[in-house]
Amino acid sequence: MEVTTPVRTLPYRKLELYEPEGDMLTLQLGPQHPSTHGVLRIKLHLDGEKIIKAVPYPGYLHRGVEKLCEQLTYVQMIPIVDKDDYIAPMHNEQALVMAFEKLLKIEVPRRGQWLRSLLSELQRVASHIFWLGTMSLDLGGALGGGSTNFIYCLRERELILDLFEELTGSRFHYNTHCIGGNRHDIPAGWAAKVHDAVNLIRARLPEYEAMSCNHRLFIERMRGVGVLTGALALELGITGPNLRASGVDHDLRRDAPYDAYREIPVNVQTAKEGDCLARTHVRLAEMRESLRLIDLLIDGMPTGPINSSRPAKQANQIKIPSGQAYASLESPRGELGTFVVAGNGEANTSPYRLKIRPPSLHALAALPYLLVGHNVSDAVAILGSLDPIMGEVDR
Amino acid sequence: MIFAASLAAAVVIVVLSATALALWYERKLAARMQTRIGPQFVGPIGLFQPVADLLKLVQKEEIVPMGADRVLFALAPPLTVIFALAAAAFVPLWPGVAVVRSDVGVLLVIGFGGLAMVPVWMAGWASFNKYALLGAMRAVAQSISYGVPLVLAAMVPVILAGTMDLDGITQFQATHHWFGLWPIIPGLPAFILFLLAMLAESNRIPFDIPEAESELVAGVTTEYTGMQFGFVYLAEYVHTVVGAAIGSVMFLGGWDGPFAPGLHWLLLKTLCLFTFIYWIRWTLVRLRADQLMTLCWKWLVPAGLGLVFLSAAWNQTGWSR
Amino acid sequence: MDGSWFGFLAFLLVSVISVGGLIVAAKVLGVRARGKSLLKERTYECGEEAEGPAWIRFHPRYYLVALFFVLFDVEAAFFFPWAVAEKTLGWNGLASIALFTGVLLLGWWYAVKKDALRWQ
Amino acid sequence: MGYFVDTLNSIGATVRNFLRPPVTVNYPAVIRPRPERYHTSFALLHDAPGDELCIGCLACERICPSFVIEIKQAPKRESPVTGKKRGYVEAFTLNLTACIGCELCVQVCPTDALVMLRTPEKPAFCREDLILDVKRLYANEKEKQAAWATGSRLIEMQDPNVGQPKVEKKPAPVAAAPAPAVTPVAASTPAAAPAPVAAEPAAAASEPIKGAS
Repeated sequence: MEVTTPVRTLPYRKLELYEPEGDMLTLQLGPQHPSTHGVLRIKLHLDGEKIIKAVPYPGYLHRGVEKLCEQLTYVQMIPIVDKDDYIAPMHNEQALVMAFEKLLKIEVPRRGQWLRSLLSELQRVASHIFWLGTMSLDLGGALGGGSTNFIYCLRERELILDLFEELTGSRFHYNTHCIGGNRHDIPAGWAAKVHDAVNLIRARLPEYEAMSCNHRLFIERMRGVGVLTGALALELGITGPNLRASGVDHDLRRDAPYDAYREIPVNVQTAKEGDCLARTHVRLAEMRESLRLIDLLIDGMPTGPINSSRPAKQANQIKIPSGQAYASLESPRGELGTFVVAGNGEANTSPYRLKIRPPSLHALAALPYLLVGHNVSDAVAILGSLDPIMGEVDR
Repeated sequence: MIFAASLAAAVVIVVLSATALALWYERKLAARMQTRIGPQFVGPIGLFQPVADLLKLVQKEEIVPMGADRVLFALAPPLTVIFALAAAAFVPLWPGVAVVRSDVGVLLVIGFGGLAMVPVWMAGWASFNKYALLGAMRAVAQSISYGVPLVLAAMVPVILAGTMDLDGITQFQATHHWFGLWPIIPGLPAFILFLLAMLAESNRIPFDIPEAESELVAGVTTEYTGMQFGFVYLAEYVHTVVGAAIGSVMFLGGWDGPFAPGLHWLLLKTLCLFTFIYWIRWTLVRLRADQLMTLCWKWLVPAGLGLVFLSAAWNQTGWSR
Repeated sequence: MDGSWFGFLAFLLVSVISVGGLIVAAKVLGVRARGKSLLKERTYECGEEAEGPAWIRFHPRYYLVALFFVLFDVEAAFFFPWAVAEKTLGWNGLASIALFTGVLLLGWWYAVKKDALRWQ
Repeated sequence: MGYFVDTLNSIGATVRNFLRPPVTVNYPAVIRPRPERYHTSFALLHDAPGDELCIGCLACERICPSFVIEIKQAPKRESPVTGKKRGYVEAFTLNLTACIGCELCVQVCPTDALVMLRTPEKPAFCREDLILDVKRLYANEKEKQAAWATGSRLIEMQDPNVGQPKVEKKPAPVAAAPAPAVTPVAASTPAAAPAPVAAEPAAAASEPIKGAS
């Protein structure tokens, strides 16, 4: 790598060469920054500490998953997309599989549907609790109260990952959804463990709230910061808790029900203010709602098969002739959709084009609107409260 | 003379080793708060972890970023340690004994505490780094702002005891009451104010915005490597330890205590204050820069002035004798 | 110079020696790269090329805070002699210092109302 | 004032956690018990009479999403045990550096030859250590403990025709769990045999989960 002119020769030492914008500071927040949640670069134009312009530059984590999926067969794709939203891999798999099922007109058996919803809700709790931890970390620092709350939250997230590990054998690359249902059935004694974990998390939630959003310091940092209006959120295509915190009552689990949500009604949590505090409250309320749903789902789990089609024995087993479909679900970050154009060449074993609609990308689009006028500390809080996952943004 | 010199040497060595121990202690404390174990492999229960850290830091390469002001850059970190240490010279260790007994001890302690801000600004400016500069600007603003409530809080014991000699203040407390306990109205609030201002002066959460690592990467220490970084880090801990000692001298009676007054009481009180400060540190989130300034100028400064007048009025009433 | 200030000199000397010892140790024990690397010496800007210099002009509002500090520090300098002698000065001294503080607080109140002390 | 009350609340939360036992598992010294479906590395198995199970059908190579498996087929020859002609592998290379642990290769294996291991992973000192050739795969069979999943078990668990009478097709594969020989953590890992309920999805499905309506 070539290094450009040494900084010493820049003309800033001569007073008459100062530019009129000399007291403006251009600060790169990221990609190598402790609180950009991955590798996001935000170019901030600062006047003192006040942000007068902010431009986010995603793309540092681009791995070409969509293009890669055009080369892979339908069976192979499912474990690959796990890495998109690396905080909630379950939803990635499910969104992909749902699009394929829509094209193939496969109906998932009832037990499979309930299992999917159960996994989805568990993952939602894990994701939100992880978010609470990182939010505290952003506000409180790695050497402070933030990290204490972070470790408490991660400790409880581990419980859910342990459950997933017991069900699927791995903590991250679950690969538990397949076209037509699930790959892994519930092992013996798992339901009781789910109940234990849910009860423990429910009992400990007040502690995290005392450490974070019930504390006046935390509230002062969050209230009135980064106000996202409902109109702007709708215009930018923001979904999920970010949208619901802005007063728009929209949740795919209720408005376009899929899986077990057709049978179990979901209480959608909303807030009006649209600031960082409202987003926090919505997420915490959603966590409580998810814990309630998990109890319902595990108690009412129907019997029967978990899969409606033949399990994969070869790579090119599933062939989708042609056609296109879009399927979406409510991931912890919003509407996670997959648009698939099937029919690639003769074999029909891989799609012609696959597009994943990541909710985080749309949330990032709000940054230039939200950051202006706040200072650098608020930038971190706003970015954290939007809960973007860079793996999903850049894919 | 020989006694004074050896006492001085002993105090420096004790403060530095106490700081090293405090590093271990804080890590263990934080680990238990977070239901972890903490350092455990270096020495018995990880006791030699600070030594290992020091050895690691000493071995690192020292990098000076291009464009930096080399002289200031190299000078700043050692100066932070020396200034932070200097305040320890005025702490009365046991009745009548300190490295320096000065009639204006309170003023000198506060002065040296405030002086520690200068090398921080030097470091931030010399690094030629935007994060370091922003951190240094915040540090200076915070330090000079919180200097005012610190002075006002320190004035309360001065008024109550009628002397600026730290040992005189302690002796007054030994013969009357500890100021943290009685008179409770100017005493305890002044103690809390002093603690808050001291937290801010030594950059501890919730006032650690100068090196808010989630915002400004590492603040003024962004460009520092190896032992240079170690010095800034060390200085913060020295500052906290010495600050806790001075707080216990001015408000909690220093070496005074039941049974046998002496150095052990001072150490015990310092340890308690230190634990409290670090418990706060590992519990709270940090404030924002503007909230910090608002808190200082709008609330703490008037409160400090009020406390000063309350203590003066207390002196004039009959209960003070 | 009396004995106690000799103690302070010794104190400073010992602290300079211990800090200097660490510096020397770092110079002796520290690793050094063989060649000079421009990449390594680049200022940290989150992995991106820095845009514009870090040494900028400051907005005048920063000086407001500094000025206020000077104001209140001078006030503190006046306070301390009074504080030491407070017991003997009595109510009279208290009244005069209150008058002084009252004038100061008037200015403080004006500044707060004008939002001059808001950090941006 | 509210700040002080809230801070006291927070301190209450930290004190409560201070009094809880640490959750840290001191990793190299203590290894937490892994669930039976846990899987990391790979092994190739022999059947009961001692013949290699892998027939070199290339199914796993074809399905691997990250293309970490490379197989070189050997010419068909007669099995020393049964005397029938069947395929063998000459080289079987598995590159663990890129493996994502999706378990698809195990699922598609028609002879249940390829299994994953339940023995907790050990980091390697060089990349060569992470490339498993056929010799190391067969060595893993003897040294390590196999995971629960085999091809037929995974297929059976996903079978859409649960509850219908099934035709017994072939004899059950060899128990995929030789005794752990050198694992130092035997104390913390439960017995190798998988729990019967979990292994039989039909059973799991027909007897309702606790508390089912």
